[in-house]
Amino acid sequence: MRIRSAGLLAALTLTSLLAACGGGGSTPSATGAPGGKTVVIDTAFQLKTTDPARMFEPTGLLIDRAIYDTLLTFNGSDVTKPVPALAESYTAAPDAKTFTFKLRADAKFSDGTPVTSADVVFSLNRVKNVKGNPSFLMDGLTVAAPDPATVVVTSEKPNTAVPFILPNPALGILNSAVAKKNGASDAEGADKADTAESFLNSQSLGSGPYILDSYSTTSQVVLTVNEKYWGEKPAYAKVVVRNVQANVQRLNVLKGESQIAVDLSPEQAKGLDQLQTVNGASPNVFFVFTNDNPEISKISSNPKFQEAVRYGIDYQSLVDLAGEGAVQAPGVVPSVFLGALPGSDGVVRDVAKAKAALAESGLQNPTVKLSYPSDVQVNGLNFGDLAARVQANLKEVGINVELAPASVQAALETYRGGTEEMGLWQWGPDFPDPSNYLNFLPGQLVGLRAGWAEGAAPALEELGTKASTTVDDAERAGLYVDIQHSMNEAGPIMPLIQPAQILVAAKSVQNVQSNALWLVNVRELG
Amino acid sequence: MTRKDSPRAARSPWRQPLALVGAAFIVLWVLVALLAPLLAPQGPLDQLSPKLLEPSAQHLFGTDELGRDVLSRVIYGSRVSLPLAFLLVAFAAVLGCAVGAVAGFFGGWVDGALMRLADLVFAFPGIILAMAVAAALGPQLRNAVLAVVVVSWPSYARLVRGLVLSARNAEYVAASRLLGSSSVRTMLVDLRPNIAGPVLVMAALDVGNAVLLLSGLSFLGLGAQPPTAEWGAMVAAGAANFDRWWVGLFPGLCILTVVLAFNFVGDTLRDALDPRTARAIRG
Amino acid sequence: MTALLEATGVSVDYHRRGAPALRAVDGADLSLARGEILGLVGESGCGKSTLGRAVVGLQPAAGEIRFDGRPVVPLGRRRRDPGMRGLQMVFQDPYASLNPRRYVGDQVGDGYLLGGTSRPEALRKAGELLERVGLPADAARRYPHEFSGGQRQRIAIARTLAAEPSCIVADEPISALDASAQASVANLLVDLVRELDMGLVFISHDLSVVRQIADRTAVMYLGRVVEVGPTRELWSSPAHPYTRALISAVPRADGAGVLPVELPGDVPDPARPPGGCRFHPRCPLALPECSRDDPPLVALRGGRSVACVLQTPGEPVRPLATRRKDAT
Amino acid sequence: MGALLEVEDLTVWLATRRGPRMAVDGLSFQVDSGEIFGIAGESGSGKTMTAMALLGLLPHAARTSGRAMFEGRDLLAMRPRQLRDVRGRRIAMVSQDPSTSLHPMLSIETQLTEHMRHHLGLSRSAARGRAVELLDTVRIPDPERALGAHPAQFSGGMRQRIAIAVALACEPRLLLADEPTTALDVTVQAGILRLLHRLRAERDLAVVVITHDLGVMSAVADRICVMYGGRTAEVGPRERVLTRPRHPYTRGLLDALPHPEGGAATLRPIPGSPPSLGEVPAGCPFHPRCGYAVPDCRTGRPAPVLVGPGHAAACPPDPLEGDA
Amino acid sequence: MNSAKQPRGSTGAGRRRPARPGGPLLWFLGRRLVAAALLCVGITLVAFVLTQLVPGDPAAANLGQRAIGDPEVVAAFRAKYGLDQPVPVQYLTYIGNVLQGNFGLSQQSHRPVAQDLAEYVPATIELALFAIVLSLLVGVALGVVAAVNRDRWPDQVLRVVSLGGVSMPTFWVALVAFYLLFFKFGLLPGGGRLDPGMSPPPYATGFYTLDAALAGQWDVLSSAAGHLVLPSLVLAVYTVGMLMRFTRASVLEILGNDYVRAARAKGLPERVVILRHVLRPAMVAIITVAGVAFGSLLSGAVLVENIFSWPGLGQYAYRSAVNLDLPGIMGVSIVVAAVYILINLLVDLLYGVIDPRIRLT
Repeated sequence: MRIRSAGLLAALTLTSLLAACGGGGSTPSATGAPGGKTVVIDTAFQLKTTDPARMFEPTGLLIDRAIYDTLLTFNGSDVTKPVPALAESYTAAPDAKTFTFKLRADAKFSDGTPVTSADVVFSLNRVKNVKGNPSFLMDGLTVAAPDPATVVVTSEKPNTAVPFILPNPALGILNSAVAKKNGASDAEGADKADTAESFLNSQSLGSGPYILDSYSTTSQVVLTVNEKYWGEKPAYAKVVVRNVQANVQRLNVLKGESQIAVDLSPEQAKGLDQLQTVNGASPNVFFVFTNDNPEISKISSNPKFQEAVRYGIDYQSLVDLAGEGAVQAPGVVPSVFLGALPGSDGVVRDVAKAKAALAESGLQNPTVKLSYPSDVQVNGLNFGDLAARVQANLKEVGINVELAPASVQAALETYRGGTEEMGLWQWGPDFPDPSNYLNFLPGQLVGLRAGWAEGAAPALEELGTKASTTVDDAERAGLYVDIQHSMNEAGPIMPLIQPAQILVAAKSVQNVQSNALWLVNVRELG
Repeated sequence: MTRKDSPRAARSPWRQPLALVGAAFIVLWVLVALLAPLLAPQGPLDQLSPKLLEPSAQHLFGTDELGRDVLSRVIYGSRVSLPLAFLLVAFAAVLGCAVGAVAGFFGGWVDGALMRLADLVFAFPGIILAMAVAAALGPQLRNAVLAVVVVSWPSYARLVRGLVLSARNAEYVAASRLLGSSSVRTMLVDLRPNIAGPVLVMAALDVGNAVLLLSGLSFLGLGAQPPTAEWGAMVAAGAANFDRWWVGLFPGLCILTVVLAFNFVGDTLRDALDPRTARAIRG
Repeated sequence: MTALLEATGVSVDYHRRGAPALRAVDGADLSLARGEILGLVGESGCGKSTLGRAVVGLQPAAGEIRFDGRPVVPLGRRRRDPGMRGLQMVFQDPYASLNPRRYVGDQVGDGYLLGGTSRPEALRKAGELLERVGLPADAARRYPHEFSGGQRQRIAIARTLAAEPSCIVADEPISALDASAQASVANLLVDLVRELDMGLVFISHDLSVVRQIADRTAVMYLGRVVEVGPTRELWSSPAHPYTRALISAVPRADGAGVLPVELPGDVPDPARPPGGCRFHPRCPLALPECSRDDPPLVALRGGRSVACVLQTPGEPVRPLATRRKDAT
Repeated sequence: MGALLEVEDLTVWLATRRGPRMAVDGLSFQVDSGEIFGIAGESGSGKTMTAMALLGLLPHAARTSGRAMFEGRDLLAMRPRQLRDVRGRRIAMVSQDPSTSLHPMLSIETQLTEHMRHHLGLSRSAARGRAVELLDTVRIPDPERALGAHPAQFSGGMRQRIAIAVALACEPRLLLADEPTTALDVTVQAGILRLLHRLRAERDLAVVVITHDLGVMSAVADRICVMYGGRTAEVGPRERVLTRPRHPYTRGLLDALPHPEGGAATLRPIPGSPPSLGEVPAGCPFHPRCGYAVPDCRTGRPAPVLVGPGHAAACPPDPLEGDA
Repeated sequence: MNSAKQPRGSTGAGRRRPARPGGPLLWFLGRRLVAAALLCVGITLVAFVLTQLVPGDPAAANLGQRAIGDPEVVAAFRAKYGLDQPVPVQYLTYIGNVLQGNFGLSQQSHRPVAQDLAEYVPATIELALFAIVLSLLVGVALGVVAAVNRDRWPDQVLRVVSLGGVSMPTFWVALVAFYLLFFKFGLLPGGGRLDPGMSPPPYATGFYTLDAALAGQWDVLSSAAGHLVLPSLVLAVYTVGMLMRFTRASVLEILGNDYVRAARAKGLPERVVILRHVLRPAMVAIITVAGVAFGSLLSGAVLVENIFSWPGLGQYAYRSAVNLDLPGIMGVSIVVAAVYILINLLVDLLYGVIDPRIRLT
């Protein structure tokens, strides 16, 4: 009995070892599969769903970008200019409250039914009422469909950002008839009534060039080409998005197991000469704040202390740390957006000035606690590494920094509560418009987290209010420049760096462009 | 052959070369931990050099992604892993011994309840429970240690309970009881010396296991947080780029040598113990 | 004569999970006087060791056990009644009955220490005791494994002596020892009993030794005491067929080449004892009623007691026939 | 008549942590077909090692010298492979405790037939048939059913009978029985001794019985060898050795036994304890415990001398002359 | 330290398992089932209490930075996952649902936990089974070699090998093996369960090898089997060492038995003695350890699955833990406990197969 089963096991193992040898050699190339080429994209999954109304994670954005069309979109890496997609044109009213979109006539869903304004209204209202992660995109917006080819988006307040918000894949348009049949709802109370998520994770209802073939939140998502796509057929018949750790991505892409690696840090992307490296700027901005609320800390709220920190940080060394492609963040608005400061406007380290400021502050050998989330990485960067560097920088000025790492959950709690003495955080834009950065002003979302209460800088706040209602782009840009200059003079928030967003791809893949919103646009690959 | 040639007498652990190698390594590592500031060329957090230098005469183990000297970090890493491992094993052993002794001593429903509790912890793979604890309390080394204590006490409880139960019926205990010794006294006087050996062996083996588990948690990002110079976290950092092999290789070797050293000693001790008790100490 | 140790109707059940209880000792009676050696014999599994343990309180038992007129309470978690210190036990395996990791002197000294003597005094007296049982003076500072089996058994005896006992139950104290050591340990026990006027229950499967040293002998079979009597008489004229079978199975080292007599059959499973007289399935003299009636232990003349229908209460022992057909 | 087994100057060294130690020291004896030869002695006297040496089953790293001629071949010089063909086939063993010498997890059939099939090349059914006969021979009731059973289902006496059946399976010429009855009750022991006695007579089987129990010796052995400290103290016919012992050790052993006629006389132990491995004193190994020792005993190494017909004792002064 | 688990009742193996006369199997199974049910309830309770201790907020962990600022969204989230109920009610509801096979919705995958588990558990079990079979074959064989050659050079070498095996940090071995065997030398396929772009076989058991064989997709079978090799080898490094040590100890103990000497005295070839007379009783201890080793493989999987992009329970557990995904953590806990119970049951049944005394008495 025992001997026999051992033999069986041995046989099993043997066959699998044989299989291994057979399997070991096969490295599927970009051209193997019948019926077209396959592209394999490796990324460390941040994926909870592909249902647009609930999706707001990077991998979901990448995937939904391929499946769902939006009214407007961005091309390549340029996120400063919304371009037509399902809407062939749009007009914005001068008060920046009403936006009218003309739908194109030839757009069809993957089941062949045409895309109508009703689908758009349904999809956008659903995002709003499901109350999922992306529902804030629809804050203050209402959607109407005066006729089958027209959609009107109305904002409560003047909102210049609407054309920048609409390209978000979360606002992808889905086939409302099929969706409703499978439990989708766009009405009030959809947060309870809508049950379409699992359906939407098994099948896509978009009008994009790809349809969902298989889906898993941990292993891989496979997209196949949408035979009924209204536009130009994409170059790849099949897209495999695999969940792979960054370090393994590097080996896979080197080995030819995959064609695109999404999450490599600059350091990891070094020396990959046989591959193409696309060095895009990330829209993420790392910043340090010193709490301006004297109740939280007498030290960090001291303006002279803040100045000492501002000039004590060695921005260049942080950029070095972040690797090739990273730049100093001259202001809070990232370089890819309208109204960003030129690189030369960034704060330059001045140890003497910092020491002088510290002396002026009247603080002797101050010790402060720097909080940061220790268990997450953004663009391959560890908060801990940055914090350690900041600590070392400030030490030279005479400020003792105690590092207070915490899990992102715990840290978020104190961050949101505005109780951190100093914090090292990062802001990723919700949409590629500078108005998103008004959150950094006193009394606003991020400002409050830094203890920067309303009325702390009235002039600055006034600039902010003005910027939010200005429609003209040139004028807006000027206002944002002023705002950032002012923030770089004084205040508790110091932008540090803007890391690189790197794509590494096989040379066989054409037109790889890094996009701030969805990392890479699968449709464009050639 | 007379029974005088007891296995213990016949196979002294210190005659075994492996045990000697293991003991030497343990001593070495303890010395390294104690003398770290003297031995390390730099501080563990000093970012003094260009980053990612290959090993050279200047930096024997190269530098890492922040320009820190890997050798220095590896040396300071012993100050993180070793004391924590000792502390943790001590905690787990004390807790486990107490529970096991109580269970074995009282028997009945007390025993049943405590052993079911141990079963409960056993039913979780350690690392998953540790993960849950670390997740619940936040990823810090302190919490990781707590987590590991939570998962490792039951081994001791079972061992001690088993020893107490078998020793409780030993004739020498009966004899002692008949002389008027209270059961607490028999426990302390008669049973303690017999339990100490196996517990010590288990503890020796466990120090190695604790180092492994702690570094595993740190590797996952649930233990020591950057920039702490902790070996598991350093391996994780090194894993970011295989071309810079020195960043991850050396801390990995440190874990290996420490764990191996404790296993050499523990294993030899276990062999030297009476085989019947040796079986109860897992391995 | 007041008995030093008296056990009446002692029964011991072993409870096992999912199985009927096993009655290892079933209503056994024993009595022992000061200065007396009682041999308790029987085959393995007959319950003699269990009875011995029950008598000193190591095994909870039904029935009544009195030592010096006081009831013996089974040992629980609490410490033993100091009044019971006079009742001690010597165990079979001198390798298991000494703590391998404590000094011999400490273990022997425990008896004094627990009797309230100070530690140095206890250790000193322990040294004396060790010499008293024939061990070198330096034995106190050594571990048990440094001694031979016979020496260890002497240590174990010394340990009980430290409690100044008036009664010792010795459970197979010599069966793990070599022939020459057996004799010397048995002698030591006998000498101690005579000298200190103690009582001794000597449990053994070796009938010849019991015959040599015991004043009275009790024979057990399957949880019952089947015969008790003065050793010499019991040996020369056994009243129970089982006693006779035991005696005639003992080989003699007389060089005569006589094969001992075999008792056919096996000891039945104590969990399912046969009905009637428990010995009847193996008894060469069994009568029809033996499978039905369970004879009690009754007193015969001459200090003998037996549980067998072939004997009449109050009468002298009737010699047993060799075969069944002669039995009536 | 030529001896079946002729052991000459057998010496066994065992490996200890202090180096090799002599466990058997120049032992010589012979066993004829159909004879029961007893080896007696206390623990550590080397009697078990003698049997193990003959079977080539000594512990790892033990060494032997001397000769052990069996059926014209020297057992000690055989290669392991040849020895394996002798073991179980020509020489079989019964050991002390049947509850440990029978495999607890294998059926009686397997244990009874595996070596038959290996040595004799019997088919499964043929081996089974023989097994039934064997069980019948050793008086196991219902042998057919017993084959499917496991050792745990039998009593100690039954197990020893089965162990004997296993030993007899390949019709060996010589049976080494190492303390075959020590673990058994006297009533059962009597049965086993009778069985051995009968088998010897029926099969012309030579038996070497190793025991510390002189009573058992007296019951079954034709000749007895008394060992002490790895050497022969005395060897001779049963009746002579037990009634007219010529070696002080044999005498001491007999005196230590309870007197056959009972009586209140106390037992007479031999002072001291037997030497353990590697601690055998120089000279006559028994001299430290011997009441008759003379200074020569401490240095000289007495060789067995003939003291009667077939009766030799390793005690030249013959101090017991007067007593006997 | 989990490896350190002392096997249940491993002391003295067969001897310690008392005979259970009187309907032993039913008695045994009944007791086991009751214990198992209690254990499961206990596990859920522990997991539940643990997750309640969390200072963080599942909503914060699972909602975006922006969404968390929106009270309505947070309220919707809480309502959806029942977090707005009092804690005891949450627990009771949970238990009630579990009894109906409903493990709740995972907050991080937005799917029913049962569906997640159905996908991830087989992946890990397949891996662990592969590794344990490998470990048993290698570990037992080498352990026997070591025991038979006790204290001679093969034993010394194997001792170092086995101790080395149990001393290696699994994650480190995984990295090194992945780099060398996959990347550097290309001997074995890399991460994932299948070659990139290959579709999984139709779901029947969740074991890709088995499913592929059932569906007759031989290329998938070969790919799936190939992908199993590297991670299971890495996992086996530890368990081989563990099983080797235990096999050696156990075989040595058995070798000292009279019945082995008796078998040798029967003139049986050494091979038969070892395989039939020694290994069989030794297996009692070995399978106990194998059961424990299987548990340690589940732990090892947590460390290894990330590196090998293996979509298994380990990754799921990790993600659940860091996302404070209560239903996920509970689901994993229950599955792990169930596996533990099953393994123990299996081990006990195997005792019966190996040791007739357990069956008979």
